[in-house]
Amino acid sequence: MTTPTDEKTTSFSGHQLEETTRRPRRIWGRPGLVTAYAQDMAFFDTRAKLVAVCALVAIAALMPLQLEDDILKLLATGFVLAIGAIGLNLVTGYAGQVSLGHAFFVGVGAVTAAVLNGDPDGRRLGYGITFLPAWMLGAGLVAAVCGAIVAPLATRLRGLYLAIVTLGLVFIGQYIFAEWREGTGGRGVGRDAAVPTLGDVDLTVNGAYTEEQKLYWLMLVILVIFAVLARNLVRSKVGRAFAAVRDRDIAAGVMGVQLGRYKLLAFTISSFYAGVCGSLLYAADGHFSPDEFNLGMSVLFIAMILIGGAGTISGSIMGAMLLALLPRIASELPGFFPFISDRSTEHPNIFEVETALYGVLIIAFLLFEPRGLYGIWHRIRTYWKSFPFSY
Amino acid sequence: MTTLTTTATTTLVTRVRDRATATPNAVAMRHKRLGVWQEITWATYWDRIQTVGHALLALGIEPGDRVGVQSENRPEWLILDLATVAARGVTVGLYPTNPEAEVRYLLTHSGARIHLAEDQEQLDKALAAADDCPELERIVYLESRGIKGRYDDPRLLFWEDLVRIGAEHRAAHPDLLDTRVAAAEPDDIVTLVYTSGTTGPPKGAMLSVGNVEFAAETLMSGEGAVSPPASESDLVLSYLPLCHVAERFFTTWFSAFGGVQVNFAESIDTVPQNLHEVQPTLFFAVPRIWEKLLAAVRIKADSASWLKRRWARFWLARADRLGATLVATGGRHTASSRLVYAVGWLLFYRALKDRLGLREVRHATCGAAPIAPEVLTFFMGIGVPMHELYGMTENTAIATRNVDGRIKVGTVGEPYDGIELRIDEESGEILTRHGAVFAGYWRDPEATARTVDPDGWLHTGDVGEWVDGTHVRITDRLKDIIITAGGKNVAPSEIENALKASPYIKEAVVVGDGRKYLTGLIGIELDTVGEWAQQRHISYTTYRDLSERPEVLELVDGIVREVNERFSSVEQLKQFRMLPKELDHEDGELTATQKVKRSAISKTFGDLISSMYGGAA
Amino acid sequence: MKRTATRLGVALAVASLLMTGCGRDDDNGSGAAPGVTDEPCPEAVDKEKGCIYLGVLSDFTGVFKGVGVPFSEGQKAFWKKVNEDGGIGDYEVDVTKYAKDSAYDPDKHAQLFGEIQDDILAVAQSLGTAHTNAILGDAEKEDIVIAPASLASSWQLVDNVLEVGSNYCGDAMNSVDYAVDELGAKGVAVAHFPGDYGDDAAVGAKVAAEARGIDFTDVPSEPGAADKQASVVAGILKADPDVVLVATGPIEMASIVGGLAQKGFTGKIIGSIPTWNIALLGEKKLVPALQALYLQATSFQTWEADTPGYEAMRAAAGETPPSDWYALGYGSGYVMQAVIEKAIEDDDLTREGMLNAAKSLDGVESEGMLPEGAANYAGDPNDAVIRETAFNAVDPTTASGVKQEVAPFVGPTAKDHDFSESACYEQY
Amino acid sequence: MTAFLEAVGEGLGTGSVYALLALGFVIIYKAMQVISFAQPAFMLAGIVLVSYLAESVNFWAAVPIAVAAVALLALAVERVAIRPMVGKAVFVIAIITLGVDVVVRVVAGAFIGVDPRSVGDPWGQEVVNVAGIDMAQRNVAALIAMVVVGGLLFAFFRFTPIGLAMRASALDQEAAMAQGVNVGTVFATSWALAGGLAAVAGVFAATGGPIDQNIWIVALAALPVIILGGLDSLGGAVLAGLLIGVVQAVVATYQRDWVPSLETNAGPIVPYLVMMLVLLVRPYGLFGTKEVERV
Repeated sequence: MTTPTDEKTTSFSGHQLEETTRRPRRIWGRPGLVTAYAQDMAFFDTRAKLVAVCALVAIAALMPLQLEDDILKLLATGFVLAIGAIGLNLVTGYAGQVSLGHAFFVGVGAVTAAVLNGDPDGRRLGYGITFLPAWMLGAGLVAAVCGAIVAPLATRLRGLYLAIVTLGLVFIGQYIFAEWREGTGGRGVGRDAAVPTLGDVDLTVNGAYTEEQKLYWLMLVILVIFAVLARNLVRSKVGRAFAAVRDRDIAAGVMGVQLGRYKLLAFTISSFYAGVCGSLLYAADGHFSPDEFNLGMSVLFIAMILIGGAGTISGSIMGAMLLALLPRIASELPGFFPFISDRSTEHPNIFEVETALYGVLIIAFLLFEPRGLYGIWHRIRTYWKSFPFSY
Repeated sequence: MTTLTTTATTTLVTRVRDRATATPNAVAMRHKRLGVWQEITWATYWDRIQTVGHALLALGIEPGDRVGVQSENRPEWLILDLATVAARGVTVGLYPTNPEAEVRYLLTHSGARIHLAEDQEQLDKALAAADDCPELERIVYLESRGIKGRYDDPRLLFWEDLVRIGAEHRAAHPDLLDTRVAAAEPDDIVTLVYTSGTTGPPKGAMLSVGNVEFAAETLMSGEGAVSPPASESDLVLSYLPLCHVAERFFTTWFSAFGGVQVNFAESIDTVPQNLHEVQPTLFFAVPRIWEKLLAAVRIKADSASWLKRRWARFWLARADRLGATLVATGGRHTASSRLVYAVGWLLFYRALKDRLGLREVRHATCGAAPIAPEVLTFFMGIGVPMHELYGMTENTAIATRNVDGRIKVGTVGEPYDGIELRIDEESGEILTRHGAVFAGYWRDPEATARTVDPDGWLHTGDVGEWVDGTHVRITDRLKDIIITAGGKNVAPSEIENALKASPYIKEAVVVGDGRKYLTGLIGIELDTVGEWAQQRHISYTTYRDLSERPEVLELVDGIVREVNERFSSVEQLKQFRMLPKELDHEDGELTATQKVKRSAISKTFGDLISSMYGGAA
Repeated sequence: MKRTATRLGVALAVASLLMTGCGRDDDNGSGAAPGVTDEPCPEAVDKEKGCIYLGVLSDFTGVFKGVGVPFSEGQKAFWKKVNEDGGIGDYEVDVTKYAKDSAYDPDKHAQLFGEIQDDILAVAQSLGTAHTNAILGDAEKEDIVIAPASLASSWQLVDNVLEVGSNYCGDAMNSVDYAVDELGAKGVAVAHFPGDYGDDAAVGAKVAAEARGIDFTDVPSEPGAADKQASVVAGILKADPDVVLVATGPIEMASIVGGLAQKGFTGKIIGSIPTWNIALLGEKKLVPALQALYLQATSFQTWEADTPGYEAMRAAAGETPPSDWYALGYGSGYVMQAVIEKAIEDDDLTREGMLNAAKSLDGVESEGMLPEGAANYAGDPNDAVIRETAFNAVDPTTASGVKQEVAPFVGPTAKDHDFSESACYEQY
Repeated sequence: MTAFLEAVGEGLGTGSVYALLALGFVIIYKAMQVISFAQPAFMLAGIVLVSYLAESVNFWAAVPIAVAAVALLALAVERVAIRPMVGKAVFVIAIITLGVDVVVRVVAGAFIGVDPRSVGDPWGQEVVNVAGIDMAQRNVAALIAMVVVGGLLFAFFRFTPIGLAMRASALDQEAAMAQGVNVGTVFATSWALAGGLAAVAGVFAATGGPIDQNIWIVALAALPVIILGGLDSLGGAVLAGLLIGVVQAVVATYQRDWVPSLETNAGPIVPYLVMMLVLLVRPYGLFGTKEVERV
């Protein structure tokens, strides 16, 4: 164990040989010639990434002009799920704290948003706040507070113990949701979700653009914002502390990373993302019920980050998109496999196949591509990066 | 050549100073620390030179005093070097690989008063030798790890402390160094470059301010060594030992004279990685490096996935043809070859060169030892403009070089403009005479007299011949020429280089002086042969084990046969043996520049050699 | 790197060209109303006719799959018969293509409705009360008429919901009145699912209990077998009522009956219509208890009913296992058929036309499939509500496992209750 | 008092089911330090098998056949989906078992069909009077089954070579391997045992009334049980299972008296609340061994 100060004296970094005031310059055509730490940790460390991401976002923004509404809706749902998946990835993929309680925080977000946004004269509790950012962030904040309350218990536990305790959170949360009919509408009934409106425009009403198009754009914008925030977080000191805690928490503690503080932070931020995800998740359907926030949803989020790629923001998004599109993919299967029925009275039918496919996906990814979709992408990228060789 | 006056001599130092004034914020050098290439501007560079220069003054360095440096390439090397020149001292470079005995010899012989040892490893060597060096007063170290608090030798001085002394001195006597700089004269010795004698102890060649100035002017003007001349927009990677004259040229002097941005490799092991990152525009390498690069391409292409392998083979085959065309035209593309190359560049060569770190290279140079023509051809084929040049420490590396468009592979090119070069009719030895011929060997007038004749001709010791009346071809070192029992003169290096062109062969030593026929000692390249063996599921433990595998013997036998076919029967190897170990500087088998010491080899492996001539193994 | 950038640039250009060059297909087919096409149905009898698509949002895999599956089969049989008899006007009707499984999950229900809403003329089946409420807002916006597979007391308040039969609330009132009048009950307990369905029955029972001045105990239940019902049983026993109303699924009902029987309960247990499933007869140990204690409150007849409609249905069913849910699904078709016919008559086969047709409907000839006075949406909602309830008892000898025990009657509470103000469940 | 004791009796019955399930979890955990989330699916598979077999053969014959079949199924799952992952992060394996759970549950659930099913148990809702306390026969049967199975397990671990190997492997896997224990066999046996235990537990969870495919949720209650008992303690699993069962039943009985405002049955969350309370004091459960951390 070396002390960090020892390192400093080994060369002349103490003196003015390196200037820190000057902006690091990029040397054309030499992406490897990193002349500043900031450059190495930059959001887009290569030009290609910048171009690719911009192109991808541009294409995504143009999609509603081309795709049918039903697909747009799935994609929009995927975007929202991706926000939640990013949140879970922050605490589980980056900080290594396995949480099976994500559904609870998503639920807190959904309920909070619905309560804030709800009609004050309606059947359920509502405060009539229509300003979208207000109820969205409000939902995130309340979820974050819940996360912060839970964190101290979580920081005492590790691994599978933590997983089961967070699972307990889901059950307790469901109980509370079911009890609080005023806010949630109660089990098996639910209530109307927060309605996304911008100014006077209700995004759920067809106008010059359809509901699906408008929601798609809304969710895309919000996802981009939250993905950028998360990416910035993980390339900061906090992100490195998370990784240290994940890789070996005791070692991280010895090195001066305050374990409790960073675990708390991880849970809080993760819960915030979950809350935001929850506030938007039911915008398209306009309705949710507390039964939603169950173990299955937690597993769904875990599956997203594992299938997408643990410890990557882009993986979270890929995983969320895949799982959002899975029902649609499954519904196309009977066309290819005639033995799969689309009638629920026959077996095997697409409903069963869809669920089973989801399980099979989880197993297959973990068995064959433990790094998930991101791993596949990484391999493709490496293939070209290592061109004309293989390594 | 600019005017040289005694009142205001331009030296390396004044050139750095002028550049720091003109473009203070331009990048002078980069070194990689904690994964980031830290940049040092000309202003900082010059500032540090002044501070360290003041420190040298404070420590009492007088004109002509020697300052030793034993360190990997890094900014401090250059700073100390130029600070020494500023103080009118003499820099003595040591190879980081120099073992303790050689360090003792060099420090004693040069009489260095101050010595810079990079880290604990170098410091241990210096300290062990220090007591035998009465003139050695101070040992400065750069890396304090393992030293601070453990060593209490009063002569030790941490670099930071040296800088502090300098800063204090500078504050107290701001003009002292400038005065010293202004007093510089063309005859001032700038550096002692110890030639890595393949025979006998190293000799310290004295290079003067005038030598360096002349050499730099020659390189930088007209067709020079690189055309257009090296400039601020050029990048070089500094990775060969700085105490060698070639690297000193490409790093320190190119930087001072041309403003080239110097990038220091982290270590010799990371050169491929650093090369990839830096993508230098000018690249100098010794044949050994080029051979290694070639071997890496071959091996990696062969072990790539199926599609990539096919693709690489196809384009490498095209590259062979392109190379042949370029060799025939002297380095100029024909219309059809240009077209093929353009397509190939798009689909393969650009990526290949990028991986090698040679994508931006506009001028690649090979020197310091003979190289096999096929290596040059290969690199020309993939679009790396290769130029072989020739020079030596004693003429400050100024002799001949190939010029774009008039490249002749197999020759070292044409003499520079404005120098004299002739080949002795009788011995075939190459002689040069110009302003950069050195001032003599340090404390060895006898050897100086042997090398420079009264007319000023430098006897290079290399045997050469004219090709087409314009280009020079080096046959071999004069003293390496083998005269067989049959009385035939054979130049072993050509055979050796032909063998070493194979990616599997690292060392080849041809033996046969006074014998009936030629034989060879061959050392394999552990990386490539190891890979080769792995692919064939041949298990092995050590280098020696691998060398002695029958499959490997067969492989080498094949290469030897192939090479033999290219030579007349007297020049063919009749027998060969595998070297049982990797040759090593520390064991005295190689010089610091990785050249084989034939005498040491014939002594160490005498048994092996005699076994090839019917003796007992 | 430059190459990557170039490649992406090209890809982007191509993509944007594709997207702007050929816009998406914004209109829905041939210009007719959504869900109405000139193309024949996928399983058309007469390929010359167009097709009307009706959506089905049912439970095929959830708690009420025992209801949803036979209900849907009954519907299919009904429309098959209609199509074979020449369809409606120039159209045949399809209830298969847009049949979705909500698994008795209101959110999935809403989501599936969003998926099919652009492709259907009306919803032929929306199973569940909370579930139908979850899509009501969107359906009203689009004038989509819904036939619910739910008997909540709120439907008569909504124009675009085509309710049939008595509601849970009224059934519960009648049950309490029956218990008081015929069984002399002094106390009633209600075990019910949380949510609109269970609450509707609970409120009905509560209103009646208050009106009749007997003890009332509310015992919430939740989906799940014996382990989940243990506390329900404990709660009921503690209240010690003479009659227990149950508004759950069949499994829960069976567990409650079993649990109460085990503890020696001797009163009556009256379940809402969805509490019965013929599979409970397979529970041999339980059948005696069910026979002794259980009654099913309903306004519909059972499988063996002697009406022309039931006769036709039994013929259409063929080998299909008998189920009263099948009959209900079959019978509900009459209402939708009447609305479509009227819309065609008005020459307005659109969603608006359907809604107008529905609003003006004042009854339907169901050949004895539906209760008297069903499908009256024209008049005052309170008058149109069906208030009569019959009780079925378990009878393993019958096809659907139950047989009418008490003929339809209207109790005093239900008779006087004003159903036009708000739904019962909202008063929970 | 009678009501309380009856609740305890009820609780011992469900507690026995939890204990049987928890034993399966713990056996797998001891073998490979993984929580198998596939246990609910194996339980469901067992129930489905028995419900079908009971139609052709009788209940008593159906149970052993189903248990053996589910054990084989678990064996197959271990071989296909788990064995290749040995040595990977435990959490990853745990998630794989979640995937297995989903798949097996869908397939088993498909066989339940539309209408509720019954395992055809001989007890139904019959009660037996023990010292003035009415106890459901099925609860008594579950308790007896749990004691018998527990005893057999004890004997298995104590007196058979493979049992010994499993104990050795649980103590120190590498040392056991060095002594010639085939760890693969240990893994396989532990999965087969856990699968069989889940099937037995399922049978008793399904007695007393008709069931549908949602019965698997019962198995989730075993998760807080194993945490409470300590992940690696077989005895802890049994005790915690019974404890949770009893607490759950008592809460269900008295909840309306204690907190009348609560509408929803708090039974299902009681295990988690108890678990969290215990973990605050003992982070490794009541009987679990503290994990030794090496950096």
